Amino acid sequence: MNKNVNLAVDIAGIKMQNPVATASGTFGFGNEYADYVDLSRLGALVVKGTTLHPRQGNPPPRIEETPCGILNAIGLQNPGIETVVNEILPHLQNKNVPVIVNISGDTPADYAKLAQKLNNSCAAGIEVNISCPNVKKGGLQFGSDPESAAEVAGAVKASTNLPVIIKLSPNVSSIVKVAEKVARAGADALSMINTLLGMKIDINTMRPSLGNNFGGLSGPAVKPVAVRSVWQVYREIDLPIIGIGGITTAEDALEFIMAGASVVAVGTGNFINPTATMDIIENLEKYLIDNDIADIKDLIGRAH
Amino acid sequence: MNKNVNLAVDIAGIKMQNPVATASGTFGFGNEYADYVDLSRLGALVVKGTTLHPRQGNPPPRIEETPCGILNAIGLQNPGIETVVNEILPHLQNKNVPVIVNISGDTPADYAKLAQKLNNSCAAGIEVNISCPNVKKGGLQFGSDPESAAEVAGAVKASTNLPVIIKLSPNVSSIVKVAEKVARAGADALSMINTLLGMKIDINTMRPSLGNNFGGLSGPAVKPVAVRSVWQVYREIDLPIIGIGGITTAEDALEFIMAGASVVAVGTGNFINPTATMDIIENLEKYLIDNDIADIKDLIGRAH
Amino acid sequence: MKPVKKTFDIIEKKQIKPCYGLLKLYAPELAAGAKPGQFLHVKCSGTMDPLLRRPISIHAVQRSGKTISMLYRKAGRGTSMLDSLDKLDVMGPLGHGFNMSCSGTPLVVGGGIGAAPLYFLLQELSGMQMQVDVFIGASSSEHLLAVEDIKALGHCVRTATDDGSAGYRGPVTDTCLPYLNKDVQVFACGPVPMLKKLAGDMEENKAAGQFSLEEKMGCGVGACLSCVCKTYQEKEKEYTYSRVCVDGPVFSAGEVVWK
Amino acid sequence: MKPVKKTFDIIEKKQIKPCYGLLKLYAPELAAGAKPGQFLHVKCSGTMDPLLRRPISIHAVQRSGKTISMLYRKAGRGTSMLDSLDKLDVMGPLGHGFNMSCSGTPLVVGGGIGAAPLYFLLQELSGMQMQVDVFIGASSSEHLLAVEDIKALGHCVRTATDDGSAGYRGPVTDTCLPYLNKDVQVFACGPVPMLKKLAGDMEENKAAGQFSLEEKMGCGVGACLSCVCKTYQEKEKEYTYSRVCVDGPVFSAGEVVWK
Ligand SMILES: Cc1cc2nc3c(=O)[nH]c(=O)nc-3n(C[C@H](O)[C@H](O)[C@H](O)COP(=O)(O)OP(=O)(O)OC[C@H]3O[C@@H](n4cnc5c(N)ncnc54)[C@H](O)[C@@H]3O)c2cc1C
Ligand SMILES: Cc1cc2nc3c(=O)[nH]c(=O)nc-3n(C[C@H](O)[C@H](O)[C@H](O)COP(=O)(O)OP(=O)(O)OC[C@H]3O[C@@H](n4cnc5c(N)ncnc54)[C@H](O)[C@@H]3O)c2cc1C
Ligand SMILES: Cc1cc2nc3c(=O)[nH]c(=O)nc-3n(C[C@H](O)[C@H](O)[C@H](O)COP(=O)(O)O)c2cc1C
Ligand SMILES: Cc1cc2nc3c(=O)[nH]c(=O)nc-3n(C[C@H](O)[C@H](O)[C@H](O)COP(=O)(O)O)c2cc1C
Ligand code: FES
Ligand code: FES
Repeated sequence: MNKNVNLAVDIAGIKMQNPVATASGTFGFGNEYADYVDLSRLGALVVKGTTLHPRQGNPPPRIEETPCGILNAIGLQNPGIETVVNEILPHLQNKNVPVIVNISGDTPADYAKLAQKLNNSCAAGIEVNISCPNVKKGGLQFGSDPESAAEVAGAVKASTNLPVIIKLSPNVSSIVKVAEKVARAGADALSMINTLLGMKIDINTMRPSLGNNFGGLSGPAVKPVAVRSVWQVYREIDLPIIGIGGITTAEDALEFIMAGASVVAVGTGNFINPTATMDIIENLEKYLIDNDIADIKDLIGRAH
Repeated sequence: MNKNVNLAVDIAGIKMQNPVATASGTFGFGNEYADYVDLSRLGALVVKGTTLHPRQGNPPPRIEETPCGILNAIGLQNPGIETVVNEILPHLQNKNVPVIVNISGDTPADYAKLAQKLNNSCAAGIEVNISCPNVKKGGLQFGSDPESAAEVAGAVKASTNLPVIIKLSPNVSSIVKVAEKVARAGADALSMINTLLGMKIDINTMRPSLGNNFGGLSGPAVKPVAVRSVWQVYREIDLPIIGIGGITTAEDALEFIMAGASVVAVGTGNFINPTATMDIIENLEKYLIDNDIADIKDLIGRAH
Repeated sequence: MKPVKKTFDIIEKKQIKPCYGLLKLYAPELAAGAKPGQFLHVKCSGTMDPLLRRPISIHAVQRSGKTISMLYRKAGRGTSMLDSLDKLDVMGPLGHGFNMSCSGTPLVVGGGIGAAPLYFLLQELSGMQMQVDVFIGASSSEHLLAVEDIKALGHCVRTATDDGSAGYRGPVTDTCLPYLNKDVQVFACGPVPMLKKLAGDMEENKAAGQFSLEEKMGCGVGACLSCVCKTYQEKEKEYTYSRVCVDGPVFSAGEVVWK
Repeated sequence: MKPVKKTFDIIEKKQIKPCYGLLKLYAPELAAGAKPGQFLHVKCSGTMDPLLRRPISIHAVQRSGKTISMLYRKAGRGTSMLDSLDKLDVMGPLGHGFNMSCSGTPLVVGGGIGAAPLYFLLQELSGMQMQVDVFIGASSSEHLLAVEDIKALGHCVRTATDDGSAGYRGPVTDTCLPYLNKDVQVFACGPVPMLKKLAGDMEENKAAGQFSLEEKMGCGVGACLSCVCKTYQEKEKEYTYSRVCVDGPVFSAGEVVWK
């Protein structure tokens, strides 16, 4: 493969050598996968959702398998922003990969504080999770209501010079409306989708299977909803998009890119194949060569 | 199996010998499956979505396979209410199964007219589709907005003495809010869920795969979203529920019943196994016997 | 016969060419009751991935052995799994097959995997003591199917390939063109461009005929309206969407509206 | 050793009891590098249904043959598919295994399929010229696993079944109770009620030990925080959720907080 094709993309000022990132919460802080993945070959590393204070998360069981998908109810277990900024990010600096920190708060002020704390870190960008269905306060409400989504976006934007990516929830009547408001509030990019709110019932115990009752649905099952979301938002909103949801192969990644994503992120797919990101990068390159396409950017939004 | 267990349920005055129905649009008008299914053994037959005037539907392709699911974009091809009432329903009368007619309109007035036309038919009830994602006018909007959903429900209710079942869309920020409004407008029962709005892109043609671009996602992939919807609405709204979404086995049916459904309807499952409804009825009976449960009604909402 | 939903034993599997396979099922009722042009709706995996059944024509019937066979192209995930099965969960026989009581001298045209259902038709025509002209085309000799078997039935076969690796170099429609006239009844199955060209040629030459079509399917029994193709209904003087699964898969050539 | 992601050939499959199977993989690196108590995260199907990998312990290692085996219960859809495979897509070895350099006389307690990882441990103890007391329990003799193989290693095995169909009638924890004291190091794996009872007995008798736990898993590598169990961290004096996949699956008995 020595033909010259260009996989590099740039999203809201974050330069990536290729359009393949990891989805927050599915790849830890990167090192967990270091036996399988050369982190320095990733387009970007989006790390676990971080909150102001350390969180224990939800009681187990936290994961359930569903047809071609999973439900998770982790509940944002994380060591808190201080530890992330002071202990974890510095170790990632020498990996030569842009690190995007995913943040979650209970109030717009929380989000603002989280963003501030990242200002002097080595983070390349901030992904704002306004849509985690696994926490009771905040979380879901922000993501489902265009106004509060915009409020959070504005608060983060006012507190940082880092690129701000707002992660949208699919659990809404119109994802375009939320995207519109968030764009006007100053978001630099959008990522979509977070998980669909779901539930599984254990017919033996006659109770919800997950410790938290509800969980977030992810994996191949949700791919059609994610592709549709990217397509809709790409048509209406002039912001770069990180496409997420059920991606396991380069073909899946191409669907998202043609629908309008500049970057794709792999989540549940890592669990099934720990080298999914590497395989996708390789096969995207091969696809460009085989189809005589010089630059992956030529494919963004091609299906419109 | 001669132990005495009771599978009969009653939903909004419609008496069913068991809680297993067919989902609209997946079972035609019943006869299509007559080689595989004894129609008289069904709990209820919910027939294809019907409109005031005959419709040609969308250009093909109309169906795409997705991971553990399908996308469909039929576009409500149907012969129109006159033909349904005058030619099709009379033939179903001697099948000894309650027939529920699913209706779709562009305006609340359309829905009212459709309901009127069914008044002197042999329909046992009306299912109001306010949520079909495959038609451009009307359709989706009604289902996504609580106020217009209520308007449609009210219009139908005012035009008929038949039991009125409102079919809810999952493409909303809060399905409970829509259910609430619709309940207040006089709905006798709720059915959920209709399909999730989705899309597939053909990376060879670089275009959306379906003739209509968008399609409705159904099948096992959506089951966790459907179970969650039933659970949420059951907790808040005092109306009987028909649970729909990805049901292929008696275990799936039990999940919905424990979540709060009085009846379940099988859609995509019929395509995979044409005798799915019969197998589910048989296995529900077996489950009751094996677990010494006298009446299936004892299981409704048990997971709460 | 009324269609059944049943799991049959696979008693023979063969790799025909690099990407074509043949399955033989022990299925007495199908062997006795199926008609040429009908198809089976088969489950390629015991799991929910892939989810839908796949329509595959009945390729041949061995009445004595009570078996039927299916000739298939490994087109994607579903068909590529058929190899690994010992039993096959089948619905069928489905659809309206070829109308064999039509007037006109039979003339059979197949392209690519379209040859699959035509063999069964030719078996029946042989049984009726007819020897007919058969035209089989493909992109290359690697994709030319059933030719020797059809010859063995006693029919006269002409082949055509796009790359000239076997028979005439060019489209199969070139080879049958001289035979099209008002006295023939064409039976055809193949890719859309071939059928479209053939339909034009037939119209020009006043030849009647029947085409077997393909569309993506859901139910296979006419209930879901997924598998439609556009047709022109003479009596209603308008276009409608007809279901390939029950209104077809065989349509009269003049009825089909080409994109 | 560093874990690998690799597809290994299955060179032997055996049905052990009605619902237990044994797979042997030719996997030189695993045979050389894996430690007792570690597990493999395996893909049970080539499709996306079922989607997730399944954690299965390494049951035995044949260093000379460069093979390893897995003993598994056909618990649900995933494990029931293992039978039909010729190759196995594996991540591993994963997790922290048993700490074998602890002080105390080893005492091994297994319940049901919990016997699976203990055999590998006992192989290693044999290799270190140790003969230890082993207690294996199950609901009935149909579910009593690995007993003869463990005896063949030279260890002393006592069995217990709930229904008395083999060995002592009653819980396996009854049979090992008299042996619990401050000089032993218990190695245990089994269902939660057994481990919970055992933990209580051990505390009362000041016996130390290590338990191998199970939880539903996503990634298997510590990234997703799905597989947690509640543990008490002595040094931090508080409860946290620890990941069974990387912080375990083997935990020190006193660390686990039982529901
Ligand atoms: C009436 C009829 C008879 C047929 N007879 C034969 C036959 O005898 N031998 C043979 O090899 N093929 C036949 N086909 C085509 C065959 O159905 C497809 O090749 C097959 O469905 C592809 O499935 P896949 O999973 O391998 O491919 P994929 O591309 O992975 O399938 C994805 C989806 O598209 C559908 N699909 C893809 N191609 C077609 C197609 N050409 N027609 C209909 N659906 C399609 C599949 O059923 C599936 O739902 C027939 C089709 C029809 C409609
Ligand atoms: C570290 C570890 C080692 C194990 N070693 C063995 C072994 O050597 N032999 C053996 O037979 N079993 C072992 N198990 C249990 C084994 O993982 C489950 O029996 C198996 O995952 C069930 O999958 P299934 O598809 O057959 O069942 P299903 O019930 O259909 O599985 C549904 C989901 O639940 C998960 N699940 C179900 N039961 C368990 C369980 N007990 N532990 C973890 N996840 C579960 C599955 O992985 C899957 O995601 C081990 C579990 C762990 C955590
Ligand atoms: C176990 C798990 C944990 C997750 N944690 C987070 C999180 O902390 N923050 C966030 O924004 N999204 C989180 N997500 C959502 C994913 O980033 C992603 O949006 C979603 O899973 C859809 O992508 P997928 O189908 O590729 O997994 C999590 C998903 C999973 C499965
Ligand atoms: C091919 C197809 C056609 C459908 N047509 C209708 C319809 O006309 N009216 C309606 O209310 N729902 C329609 N639906 C939605 C189903 O009734 C059902 O709500 C949905 O498919 C989810 O159930 P399932 O996963 O069991 O298929 C259709 C679904 C499919 C797959
Ligand atoms: S496949 Fe359902 S109507 Fe033809
Ligand atoms: S399975 Fe992901 S952290 Fe253990």
